Amino acid sequence: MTFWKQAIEIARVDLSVERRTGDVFRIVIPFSVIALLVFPLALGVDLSGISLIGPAVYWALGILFGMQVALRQAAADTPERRDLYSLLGVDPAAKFAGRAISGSLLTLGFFSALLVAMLILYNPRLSNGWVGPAIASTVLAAIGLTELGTLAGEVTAGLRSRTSLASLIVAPLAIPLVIGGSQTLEAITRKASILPWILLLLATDLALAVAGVGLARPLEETSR
Amino acid sequence: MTFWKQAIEIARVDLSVERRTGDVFRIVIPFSVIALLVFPLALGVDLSGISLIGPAVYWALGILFGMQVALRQAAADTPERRDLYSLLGVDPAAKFAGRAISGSLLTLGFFSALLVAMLILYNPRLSNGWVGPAIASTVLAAIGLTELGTLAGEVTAGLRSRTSLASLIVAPLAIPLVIGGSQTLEAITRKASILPWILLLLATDLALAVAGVGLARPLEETSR
Amino acid sequence: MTRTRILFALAGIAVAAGLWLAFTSPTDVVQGEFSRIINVHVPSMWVAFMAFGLTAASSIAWLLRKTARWDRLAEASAEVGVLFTAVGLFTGMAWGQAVWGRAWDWSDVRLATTAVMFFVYIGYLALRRATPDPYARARRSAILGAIAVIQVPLVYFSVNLFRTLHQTQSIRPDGSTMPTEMLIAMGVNVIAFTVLFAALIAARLDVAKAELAVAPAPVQADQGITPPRLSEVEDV
Amino acid sequence: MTSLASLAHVGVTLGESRVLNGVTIAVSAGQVVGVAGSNGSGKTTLLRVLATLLRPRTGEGQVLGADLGSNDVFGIRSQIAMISHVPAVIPELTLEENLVHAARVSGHDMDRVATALRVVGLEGVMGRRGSASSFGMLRRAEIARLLITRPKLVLLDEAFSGLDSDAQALIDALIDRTVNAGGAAVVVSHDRAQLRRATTVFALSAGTLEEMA
Amino acid sequence: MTSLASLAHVGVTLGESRVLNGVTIAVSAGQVVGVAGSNGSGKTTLLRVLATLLRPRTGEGQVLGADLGSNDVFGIRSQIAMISHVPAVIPELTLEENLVHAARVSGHDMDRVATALRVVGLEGVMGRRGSASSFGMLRRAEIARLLITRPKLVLLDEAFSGLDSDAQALIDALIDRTVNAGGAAVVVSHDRAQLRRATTVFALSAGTLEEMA
Ligand code: HEM
Ligand SMILES: Nc1ncnc2c1ncn2[C@@H]1O[C@H](COP(=O)(O)OP(=O)(O)OP(=O)(O)O)[C@@H](O)[C@H]1O
Ligand SMILES: Nc1ncnc2c1ncn2[C@@H]1O[C@H](COP(=O)(O)OP(=O)(O)OP(=O)(O)O)[C@@H](O)[C@H]1O
Ligand SMILES: [Mg+2]
Ligand SMILES: [Mg+2]
Repeated sequence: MTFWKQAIEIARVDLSVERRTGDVFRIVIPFSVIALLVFPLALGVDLSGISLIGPAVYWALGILFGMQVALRQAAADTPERRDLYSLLGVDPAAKFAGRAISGSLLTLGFFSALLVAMLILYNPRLSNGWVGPAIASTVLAAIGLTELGTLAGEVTAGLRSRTSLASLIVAPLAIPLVIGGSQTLEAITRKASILPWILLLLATDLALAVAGVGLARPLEETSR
Repeated sequence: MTFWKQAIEIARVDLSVERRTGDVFRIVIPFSVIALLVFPLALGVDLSGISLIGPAVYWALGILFGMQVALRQAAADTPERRDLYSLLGVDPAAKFAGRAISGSLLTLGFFSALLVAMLILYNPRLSNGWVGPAIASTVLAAIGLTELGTLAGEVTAGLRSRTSLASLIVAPLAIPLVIGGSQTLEAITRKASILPWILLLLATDLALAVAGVGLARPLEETSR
Repeated sequence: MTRTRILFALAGIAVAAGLWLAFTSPTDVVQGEFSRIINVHVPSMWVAFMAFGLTAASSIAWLLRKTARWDRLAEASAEVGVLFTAVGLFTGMAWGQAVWGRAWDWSDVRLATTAVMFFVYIGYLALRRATPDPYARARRSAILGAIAVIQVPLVYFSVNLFRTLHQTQSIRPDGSTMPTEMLIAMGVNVIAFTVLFAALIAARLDVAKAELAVAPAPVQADQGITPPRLSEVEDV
Repeated sequence: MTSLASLAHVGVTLGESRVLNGVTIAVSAGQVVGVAGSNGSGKTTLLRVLATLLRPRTGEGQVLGADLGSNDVFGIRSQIAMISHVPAVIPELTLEENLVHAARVSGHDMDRVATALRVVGLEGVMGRRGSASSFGMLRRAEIARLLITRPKLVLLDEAFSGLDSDAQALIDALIDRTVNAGGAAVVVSHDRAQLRRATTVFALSAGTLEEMA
Repeated sequence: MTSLASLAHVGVTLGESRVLNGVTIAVSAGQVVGVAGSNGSGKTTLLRVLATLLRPRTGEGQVLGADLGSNDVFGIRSQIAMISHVPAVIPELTLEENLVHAARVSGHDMDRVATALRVVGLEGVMGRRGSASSFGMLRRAEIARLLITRPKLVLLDEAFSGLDSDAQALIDALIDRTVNAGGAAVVVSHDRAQLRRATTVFALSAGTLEEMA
């Protein structure tokens, strides 16, 4: 049970640190909401299709900006702190799990803010019963995105070009998440089954979790 | 003339740090292509309007880049480095100018790559004579977005220890930039005058420059 | 060196045979002469898949063994894989232009996922360039190499997941949907491309070894650090 | 005497510089090993190898029974502690929260936190954030962390620096306690006086260790 | 003797803690002022006030002719230099590039960089990145920076720490040169021996300064 104890303790501390600095709240959310505004503006007011593309824009921006939330966490991991955790006997896999937990919660917070903004700005026509699937797919996508961000952050730890390189690595690997997320809402509209998409998200999350936990030890050494 | 000497030296060092990492060519360009790929995937299979949303996606990604500038600023400007610059007699306003110059050049590089990729991948329907205005509005918007990012970064770094919502106010300043940028292309399509939009961009750039230079000293002090 | 030459000679013979079959085998009824592109398009993609699989396998081997050979193999394989992906993309786009009337189509997930796979491995190569220390580079890229391979099944199964323009697999456990002659031509080409792949890898490994030989020898870290020269303080 | 750590012909290369070049050393229980050497000679690197944070490129070694090349190191790391040039403290957390975090994550009793804070003289300011603490306060907080986790192998990289003369006695107390409990300490310092507790003193130069008189 | 810096009844509050509480001090040309005090007593804070990086909440002061409350401080800052607990170096740049950058930005002759690197003994490793340098190498690079910019008021916050015994002489040389050129130095240290050059030594405690015997 040390594993979960360590993971939860790390997640707890990460969240309390973020609560005190608040970059997600101060920078990522406002900028992403502005990005949401761009579409109606650039498409021209007369375009009636604005309410149609709402969900798609939500997913695209959510993934691109949400990535930054996960990557920020990785950036806070200075070499001194990595050494400290190692010598405190923290299992790298537990650290990965803890990071994934706290990052997922933050990313979820970000997605919620974005979702509300999207609903207000785009007033999309959604079929009945969209709430459950939307929440489920958002949660799963947030988890996957965070896992990816944490992994990419570790791989690029200590590199100067870190943020951009990590973005480059995360963005393509995030494609299954985008597909799964956006197709879930699509499927409801078309009254098709959402199961395959939810399963795709779930499978991606699990694969990333396995990769993260399995590769945690070699990853831990990458920055050295 | 010390002002410009300092500003240019700071820009030079910023750029040489970036150049070493090979960011723009090896990383940012592939990233922009992938980001462009994310949108169509999120939009799903049916949307035929891909060529319509090209410009909107273009501007949304521009904002993303501006935000990255902000986050990077906030992270790279450690207290030690701020003190160092102060005691080297660097005028805070010159520092802002230098950061804005290097950032604008990077953002412009990003926008150029993005524009080319967008044109190839999205094949948007553009009216004749779009090139000049597109370049003009891109340059102006790139400058504005970078100024904004730099300002947001300074405000966040400066006010980190305080609980302040000041940085939340910065992001909305992107709205005039985005309106100006997207409406310039709109205007050509409608064969309307692009002048008001170019002027809007110019005015915003100037206002941000004045704010950045004027607020540099007080901001520099609040960080302590 | 000789190994590389022999492999290239074999690849030359095999590719020549493949091309001959490609131009003599019967064509598709609907697509006409254009269907011959299949003999380059499909083997390229399959070899690319194999290359990325090999990158993943050697990455894992590096993580287990930490010997530089596996790292060099992973790199060589990724580079060659990117090359073949490019060939596959290019032939696909040419084919699309001929039979669909356009080179690229957004509504097709196979196309998008293939492009993404291409960029994932561009990212892998970028990560390698960004890391100067050889050991750190090996470790970092091994991890990415092991993760990035999930892109391969995504590309492969994308046709089944979505309604696409692009063809679904024509070779399946339950039998093939292609005429036998076409199948034979393609089979020979797959073999030829595989031999070519092996030859390219061998050549890339030779280059890597040559680079290693000219790499500067490390210098003792504290060699350039001297006691201060106090007498010269006034000269500054 | 049981051997707690030993390196045999260890070489370390970072980037293009060869930092350690055939280092052989043995640290047994109860020993205090001093290491001296000029700037950039590789003292910090040596400590990082002993801390299992850096794997030797050549040569062999074992620390607390774990082979340095193997994955066993993950199991014994919690019994090693290092104080580095720059204190490792999470700046957004208070000093107390930092110690509680360290105790929780390493599975130690949280009751020790209050006592440790009192011992290092930070009881009255334990609510101050890391970012609002002076350098010496952070150093003391690190010592408190070592008192809580009771490592077997203590690695001190100029740990005296930044501590006022009263607080420097804490380092001696820490060393004593570790040694008495059957552990060992490796102490790096430029000041011979601070190496006075050392049972053996080595000088590091050109990547190799040599015993000093 | 011209006064280079003077504080009168200066008080500083950071967060909820009153750090300085009526500090009065005068530093004149040619003087070396030593400051001692226990951890957390406010020595670093005092140096930051003298560096014009922190404005006093109460009281008055002037440094190099600029009133601490006014905007004149921006004009005289380039004549002040401080060495802090943690070396300030841009990690992505090489040691040489760091110094060139500092020289350029402060309008000094770039020719001095090579000489300064030679003086501090880093000529052979000037191409090494900040991130690939040892703590003491960064300290030496900082001293080189001060040699290049020739400040009138030098503030040293435990600047000896991390330097090997040869390099510690650099600090003395730096102080001598500053003083001989009509400047002054304020030296903070926990080690009385390192304050030997001080013409006056103050002890800081409970937020006030007191001259020591
Ligand atoms: C840029 C455009 C294209 C891309 C990126 C692309 C990508 C791929 C990939 C990755 C594969 C290998 C996966 C597999 O074997 O299932 C493949 C196979 C194949 N492609 Fe394409 N392709 C493109 C255009 C086309 C076009 C225009 C055609 C023909 C109309 C075509 C016909 C085929 C066929 C028949 C296979 C073999 C499927 C099988 O037998 O399993 N492709 N393509
Ligand atoms: N931002 C802040 N908020 C609250 N208190 C602070 C802040 N910054 C510093 N302090 C407090 O001010 C006091 C003086 O700090 P300072 O760094 O000046 O001490 P110092 O004398 O240099 O100590 P040391 O010998 O440890 O370096 C400390 O008690 C510290 O906790
Ligand atoms: N990543 C790296 N790349 C290249 N060289 C490096 C790297 N890291 C450290 N070095 C070099 O290794 C040598 C040893 O560094 P180390 O920090 O161990 O020295 P040290 O003995 O602790 O010195 P100090 O007394 O200054 O603390 C230095 O010369 C340094 O420049
Ligand atoms: Mg050291
Ligand atoms: Mg201090």
